[in-house]
Amino acid sequence: MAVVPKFVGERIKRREDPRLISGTATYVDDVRLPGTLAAVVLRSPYPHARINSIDVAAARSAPGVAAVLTGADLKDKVGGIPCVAPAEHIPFHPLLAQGKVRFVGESVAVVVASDAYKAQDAANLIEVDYDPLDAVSDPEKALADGAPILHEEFGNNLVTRALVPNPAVDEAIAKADKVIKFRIVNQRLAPVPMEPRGVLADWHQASGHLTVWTSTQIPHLLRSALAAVLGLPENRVRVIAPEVGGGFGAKLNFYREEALVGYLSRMLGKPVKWIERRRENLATTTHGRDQITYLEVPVKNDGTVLGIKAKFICDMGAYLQLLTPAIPGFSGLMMTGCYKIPATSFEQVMVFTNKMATDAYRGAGRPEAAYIAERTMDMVALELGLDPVEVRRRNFIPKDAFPYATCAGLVYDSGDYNTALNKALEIVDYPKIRAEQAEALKHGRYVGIGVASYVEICGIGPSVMLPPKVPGWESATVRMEPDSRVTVLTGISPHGQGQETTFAQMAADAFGIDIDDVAVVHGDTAIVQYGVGTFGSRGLSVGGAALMMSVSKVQDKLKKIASTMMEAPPDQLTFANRTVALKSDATKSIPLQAVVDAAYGWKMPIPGMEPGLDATSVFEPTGCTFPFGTHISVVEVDPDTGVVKFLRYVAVDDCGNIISPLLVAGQVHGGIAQGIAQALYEEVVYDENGQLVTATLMDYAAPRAQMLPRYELAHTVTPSPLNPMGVKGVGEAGTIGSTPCVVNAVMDALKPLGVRHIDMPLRPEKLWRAIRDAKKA
Amino acid sequence: MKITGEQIMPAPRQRVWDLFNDPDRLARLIPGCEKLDKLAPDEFAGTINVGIAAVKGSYAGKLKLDEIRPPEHYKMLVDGKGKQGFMRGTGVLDLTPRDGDPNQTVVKYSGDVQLGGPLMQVGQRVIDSAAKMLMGQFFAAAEAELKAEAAGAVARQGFFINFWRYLLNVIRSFFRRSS
Amino acid sequence: MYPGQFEYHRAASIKDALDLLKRYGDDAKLLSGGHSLIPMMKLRLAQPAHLIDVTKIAELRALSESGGKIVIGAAAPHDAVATSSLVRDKLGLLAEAAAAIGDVQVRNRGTIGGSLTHADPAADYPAAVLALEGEIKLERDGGSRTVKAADFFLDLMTTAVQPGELLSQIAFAPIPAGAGYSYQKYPHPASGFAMVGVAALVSLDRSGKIASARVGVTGLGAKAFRAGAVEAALAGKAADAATITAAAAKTADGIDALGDIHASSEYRAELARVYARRAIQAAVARAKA
Amino acid sequence: MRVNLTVNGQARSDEVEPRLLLVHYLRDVAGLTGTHVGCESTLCGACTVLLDGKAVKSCTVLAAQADGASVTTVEGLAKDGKFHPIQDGFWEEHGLQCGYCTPGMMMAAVDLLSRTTNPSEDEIRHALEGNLCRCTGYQHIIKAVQYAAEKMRAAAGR
Repeated sequence: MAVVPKFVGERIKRREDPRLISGTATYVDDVRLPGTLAAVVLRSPYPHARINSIDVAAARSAPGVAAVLTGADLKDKVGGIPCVAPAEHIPFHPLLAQGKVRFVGESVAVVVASDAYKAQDAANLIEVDYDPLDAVSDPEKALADGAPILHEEFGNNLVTRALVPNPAVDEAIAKADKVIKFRIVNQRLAPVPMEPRGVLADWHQASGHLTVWTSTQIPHLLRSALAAVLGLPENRVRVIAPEVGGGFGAKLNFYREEALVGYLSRMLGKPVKWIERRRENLATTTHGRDQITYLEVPVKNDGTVLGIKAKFICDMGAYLQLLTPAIPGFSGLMMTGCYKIPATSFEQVMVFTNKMATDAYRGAGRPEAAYIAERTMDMVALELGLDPVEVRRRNFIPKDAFPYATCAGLVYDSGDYNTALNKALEIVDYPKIRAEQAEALKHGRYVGIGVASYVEICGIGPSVMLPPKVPGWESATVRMEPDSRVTVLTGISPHGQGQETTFAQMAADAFGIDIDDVAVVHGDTAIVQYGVGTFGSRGLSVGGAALMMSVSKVQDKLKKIASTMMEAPPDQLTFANRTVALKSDATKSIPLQAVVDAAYGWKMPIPGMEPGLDATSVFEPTGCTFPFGTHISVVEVDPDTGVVKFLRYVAVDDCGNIISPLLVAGQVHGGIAQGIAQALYEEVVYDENGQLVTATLMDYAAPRAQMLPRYELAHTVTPSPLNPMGVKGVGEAGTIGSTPCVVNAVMDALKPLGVRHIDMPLRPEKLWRAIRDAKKA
Repeated sequence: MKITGEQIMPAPRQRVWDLFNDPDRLARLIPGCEKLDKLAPDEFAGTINVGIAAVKGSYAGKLKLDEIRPPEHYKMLVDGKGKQGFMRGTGVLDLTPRDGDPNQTVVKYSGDVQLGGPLMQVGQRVIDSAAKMLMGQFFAAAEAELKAEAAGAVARQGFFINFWRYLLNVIRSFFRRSS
Repeated sequence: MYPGQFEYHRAASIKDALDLLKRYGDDAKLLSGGHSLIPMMKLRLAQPAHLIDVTKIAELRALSESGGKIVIGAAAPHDAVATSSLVRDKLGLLAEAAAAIGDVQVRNRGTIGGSLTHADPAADYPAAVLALEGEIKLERDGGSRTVKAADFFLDLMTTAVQPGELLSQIAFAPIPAGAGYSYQKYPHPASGFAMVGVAALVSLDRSGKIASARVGVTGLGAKAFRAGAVEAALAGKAADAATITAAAAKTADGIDALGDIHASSEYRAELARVYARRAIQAAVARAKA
Repeated sequence: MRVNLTVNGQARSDEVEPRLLLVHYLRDVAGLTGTHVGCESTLCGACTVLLDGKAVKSCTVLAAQADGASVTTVEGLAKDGKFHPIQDGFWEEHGLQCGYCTPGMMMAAVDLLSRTTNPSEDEIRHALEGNLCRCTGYQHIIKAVQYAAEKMRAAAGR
């Protein structure tokens, strides 16, 4: 028999890919149920308006129409969309507007017809009489006296105010050599997964059973929320996340349409499908970021940072989605980055505006934090005339200080920031590129070098860090089938990350079987035990840890059985090459199948042992993991146009041990791309009246291949002590490191002109203006 | 969105005022008005059709006048909507004799208008130009009308319809965004 | 995403198309590649009752040379123009502009006639068609007329095409040997349309001075235009950097520039000057080569 | 109205509404759901198919316009049970994550490889400007196309 190779750490082609590259994968819109009706949602063009009346008569009698509902039809019949994060003011969040609309795109009515064309025909016949109200889109204006109030019952637009005071910061400010003050903005972004959202619901009247296919990252949590909103028992609701075309946090949520379509299917007794269009996606799928931060940074003249005092204004939008007010907390907690900063304090003011809700978007609070930390380091270097690399080195948490408790109360698991920085500097040949930069400037070329050393928080995490209904644990079932092949049921819900491959690698190695002998199942609440989902770079570090717990339970059982068959103690046994073998002598073995046969046989070798080979486990992390790294980019700014061109992009990431180098590279690439997009291109723009300007991809600049550089990747490996694999997570790292890295590079390019800071996105026009103004002065 | 601009009309202020208050004549200057109802002496409702390229739309609107000070000033409040979008806002019109030439009038306009809906969402990159184009057409026609009037031509059409049409053009001019 | 209802008519000939246009008047739209019209229909901003598909009319797709002119059929897709050896050899500027449009999928489908009649202010073709002084043929019931490119673009999405007319072809004199040309475009970061696009065609005399220059500009204003002041500032001058820079500085003079979130009118005007300079420089370099 | 098309080599004849978009025809009439819809503005390229051998965005083509034409979708790429080299390239080089853009991306790449057998990195980036990917940052997609180009060159050389 051929030798079964090891898979962990190897370059393994993904198990997911054959169905995806052959066009046979099944996304929500690809699920076909006979008699399915199509839903189209009518949305508000107004950012803020009272609804006087809605005339649906013509729509109801249009060809093919099965139902038309407005907010009035749902009043007191269904619940609202939940927000599970604590906040002072949590408004009722209806499925269809109740008397008032509060953002452009808010759902006002829904039409169900035999197909989407006919549903759209009918939707166009609905007449809504709106009484427009003044709107507010600027979060800093939303709290001013006289601002239009979104939710009258609160009397103002405050969502909540979080204060983490620390008198030590004020002391540091008082005694500092210098206090650097600046304001930076993490602009609002749209996640834009290539597959928009979509829901298909199928009510089975006789069994009182609702099945919902939805494009989500959290099928189980969604099932709980959906059952609650619709008033159904949870064991009568099945949620399936079929193939999911990207999420980036936007599908870590529970949306109006998911409940609405479930309601409609039950009402009509037929399958109902709603597929989001891109305009709806840009207007009504959660946005990310949208934080303004005022910073005061006391420093010593040698570059030592003594503290950070921050005030955040966080734009929550018009309603609160699942985790909306929880996101900014991560920005405050993580804003000290990889630095031993003795004192921090922050205040976060979260406000309602006439915009779509913000919520998690790749990084969720940590990109904002890393941007604060890394812009701070460059600002310190600029103000004190120091090299940005030196400033970072001076403030790094030293390698021997881990586990390190930050002044914000987090405990960093492990880290070696200097090594990652050094490796990146070595790859770019830092002295050489600095010399080249100086030479270029002599010829009127503005070349900039940007460094960002980031740390982020992953593997979320201990449940106490999260709201009660979104716990931090994860589950996994491992079942060795009678033919000695393995089925893994995981509670995470991958949507592009590739855990069907990485989990198969891990399970195959653990049992000494081929990767083809492992099947990984996820995303169906009727098949998979309750789980939490995929977000926060937790799939491997939490979901994988749960997997390994179950793996070892099954291994233990196999070893016990084998030990009776081999007459060797269980702890002397190991799995290799489809056998159970003696650790000390691999030639002494029995076929794995023989042990499995015994486990499933009519007569267990060990009296009293339950037949079968499966185990379910839940891993509750004791702490979070803290991946880190250094990114360096070299850019050139065209002074005639302000256009930024990449000359180099180097990323050194440390995500602990690596299960699949190919997939890690893919995660880092994609993360960098989205981080660069924040730095240079993307911004959700609402005008001052709350009108959405970036309503299509004709205006929202998601980058194409030509707008991004070639990435040069390298790694350092500092295992995490918090999980058996020593992994940290890598799903968001690229996004977190790249944004400040690129902004720092562009600002470095313009440093000779005296430019201090420009807010993102660094559109060419902004740079051109800065260059022009500087040259004028 | 804010808009300001000015245009010089080749006639004394009173005559420009009269023209801008004479929908009969304004009707000839502005295409697209389908119907107009007078709700009150200073309030109107009507429908217009506007089309650029393949995009055609019908808009219903209400208009209220305020701060009327003949022959130099009024303010208007506009609220119009159609399937393809809405506009909502205020505009101010001021007429002053041109320095040194009482036979010419400076028409100053300023407004603050909100636009929304599908057309604005997909057409934002050209909506400025669309407004400028319509505005330009209007003032060119107004100039021609004033010249023709000076030459003795007589206007024939209904007052309110034309007044409404004129105002709609001014409203359209607010599409010009002050970015 | 779901267009409204309409009747679809496939015209077999130009006459057939004109008859249908006459019959349905204002309710009809001609359909060629559909890459301007169908997106508007999907959003229901355009809801024509009748579509007259002209793409199956063979003569509208032809690229040919006759009577010393290069003739491009109105229904020729951008990619056919960009990759045609005839066009590349004799109308290189047009091929360059065609190759700069949208993306390959759009170029495979969109047509020159559709682009010109839609007259999007940010379309690439008009700049080149203006610089090449194309002659645009309009068919109508009982005859045809030819409109010069300079007289074709009237205003925002408004052209000389009258109701009942069909754009059938565009004829060009070949670019003379020794002339240099270039189309330089700054693409909109989201849509790929021209934020500005400048087409320059430059002939040098024996002494190396600029004998003539034609400069077409798109993306800047409500309509594409010939930059007459730039051309005048180049004619008869030495083809050096100072001349070109000074001439290009006039590109946006008198133009009411468009603005959006990615480029205000002030910045667009500057981009037009920069891209005009680059296009003219590239054209001169080619003429010298 | 009736349309006659050849889809992945098979002749079809169907009664459709004139307004039916080709992408909906392929997905809902022909049952080929591998072609995806990702935007409304002819930008994202997820719906790319080959129409008479050339890449087009099937969300901006009416089924009526495709009457008489031959359409190739992602489902038609593999031949005789073997993946097309572009499919192999995407698999081998990890050119996909969520997979939603992948069919359109591959069809655009096939158009490129029909024009040039050895595209440079810049040419590939340029050729894919009509396709958005949100997961990969494009680098592995470029490698996938290079892999396919090499494989196709090798096959042609043999």
